[in-house]
Amino acid sequence: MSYLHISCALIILCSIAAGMIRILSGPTAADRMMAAQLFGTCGVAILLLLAKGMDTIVLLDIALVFALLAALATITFVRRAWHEQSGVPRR
Amino acid sequence: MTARSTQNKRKRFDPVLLLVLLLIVFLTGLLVQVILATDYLGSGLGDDVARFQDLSGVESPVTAVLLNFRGYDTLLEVMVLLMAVVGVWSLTRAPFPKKPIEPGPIQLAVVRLLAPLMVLFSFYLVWQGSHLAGGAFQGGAVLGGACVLMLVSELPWLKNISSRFLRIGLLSGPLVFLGVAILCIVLQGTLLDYPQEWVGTLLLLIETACAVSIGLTLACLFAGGRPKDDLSGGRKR
Amino acid sequence: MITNMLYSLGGLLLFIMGLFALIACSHPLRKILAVNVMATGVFLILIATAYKQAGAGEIDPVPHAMVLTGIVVSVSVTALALILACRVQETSNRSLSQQRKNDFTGAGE
Amino acid sequence: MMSYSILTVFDIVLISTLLWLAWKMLRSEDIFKAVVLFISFGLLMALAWVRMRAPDVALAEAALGAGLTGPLFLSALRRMERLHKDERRVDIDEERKSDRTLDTKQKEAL
Repeated sequence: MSYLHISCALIILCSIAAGMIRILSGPTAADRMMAAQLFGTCGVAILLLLAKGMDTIVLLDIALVFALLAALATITFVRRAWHEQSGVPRR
Repeated sequence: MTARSTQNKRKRFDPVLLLVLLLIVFLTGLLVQVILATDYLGSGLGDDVARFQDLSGVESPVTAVLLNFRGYDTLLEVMVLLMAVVGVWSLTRAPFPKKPIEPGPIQLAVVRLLAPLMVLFSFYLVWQGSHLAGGAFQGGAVLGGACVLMLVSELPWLKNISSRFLRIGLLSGPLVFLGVAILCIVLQGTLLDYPQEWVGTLLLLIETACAVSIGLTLACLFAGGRPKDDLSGGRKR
Repeated sequence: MITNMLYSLGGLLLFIMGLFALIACSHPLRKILAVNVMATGVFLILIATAYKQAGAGEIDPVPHAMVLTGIVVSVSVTALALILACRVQETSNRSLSQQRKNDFTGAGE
Repeated sequence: MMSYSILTVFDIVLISTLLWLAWKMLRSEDIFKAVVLFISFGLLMALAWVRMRAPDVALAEAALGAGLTGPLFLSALRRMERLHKDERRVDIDEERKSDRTLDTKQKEAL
């Protein structure tokens, strides 16, 4: 186990905890979604650091899944917000 | 919780909520006792799994448990997923907008870049399930992610695909699994007792079929209703 | 041992929170979220019973397999519940608006 | 020993963040906020599974919890909002009830 990597991961985890404030207080929905997106990026960083720190190669795959699928929620959100603005006729 | 705000609005003490709170505190105390009394030895089956690992045909213990030692469990679970799709399809029709908004160039680029990568990675995960982390469920989930990415972009060609292919894909996992199970009964006399020389290949076959069907299941659940060209009722509007 | 205890207690608190929100909140989406939180708490307890430190031996794979199937099933159940909630709202909404219309025409006559 | 203690700190921070997230998710009045919190909750759960040395479960959670449930909830939310244009995202039934009674009272007055 590597002390340095795990403490770096801990710092990024604390930054996630700080980023929660943006989700909780973000004035618009887009702010909240962007904060969640930032969490995804931080999660990738933590996983890469833990993969080095805990000597587990499999964590790299999990980081790849995070990076691939993090965009999904944002894309869904963008399509949805766009629907609201462009005034699609509602039932 | 929201209960608090409603509580403040109505009266100071809602008796029902107070009762619920009391019961929950009681339950918490009970469960803390249980947790403190646990000795953290797992299920106690870890040694057995390690002993028969060589016979299972895969190197990863979790995959061995899922597909070999507790194979009937996974077989039924794949059926449960199919039942969820049946439930959703019987409830409502998929809400396709009348005038879909064309995806912009950036979104098309994202779909073009990400969707093939996701499909590739999902099959990599299925293959990797035999020796490291991964397997049918993880691969199927990533495949489902690729399908959801295409669905949410409302690609125009997506609606013109006949739902017959979708149905075949959805059924492939359960049918292959069930077929192998019945084959095992014929060959060995017991359900899901794989013949020893074929076990690795059979597990990979089952996993691939299940991953495809799980991915399509998740996509159908996201689409939220049965497809437009219903085989039962023809095209009604 | 400390780590197992810590994560089990976290799972327990998640379960309790979800249970209380399930009872106390009325919005269907929030109820579905609460059920998800409850399920996650149970999974956390299950995995925490099997955890061993690095170097302390092999981890029991049976709870892992159970939780894996549990996660997939809970996602599909969530999707089904969401569609059900949508349908409920659609039908109740329609009946409500019809009722309103009837009320209105009745009052007009 | 040093890395063991830092791992314990990591555990404590992770669990307390998880519990805080769950608490805020279940008591926030804005349902959209709750959904976004749920997405990040799934993400942190994946980290917890990694910490519990369960990479299989972490993979499944990363794909399903952090990746797919979010879009599921968001599309369901949109579908429900399309029906309820005016009662957008507010999770207070009291207000709805009072609105409805007010509406019917107004119509009766008409």
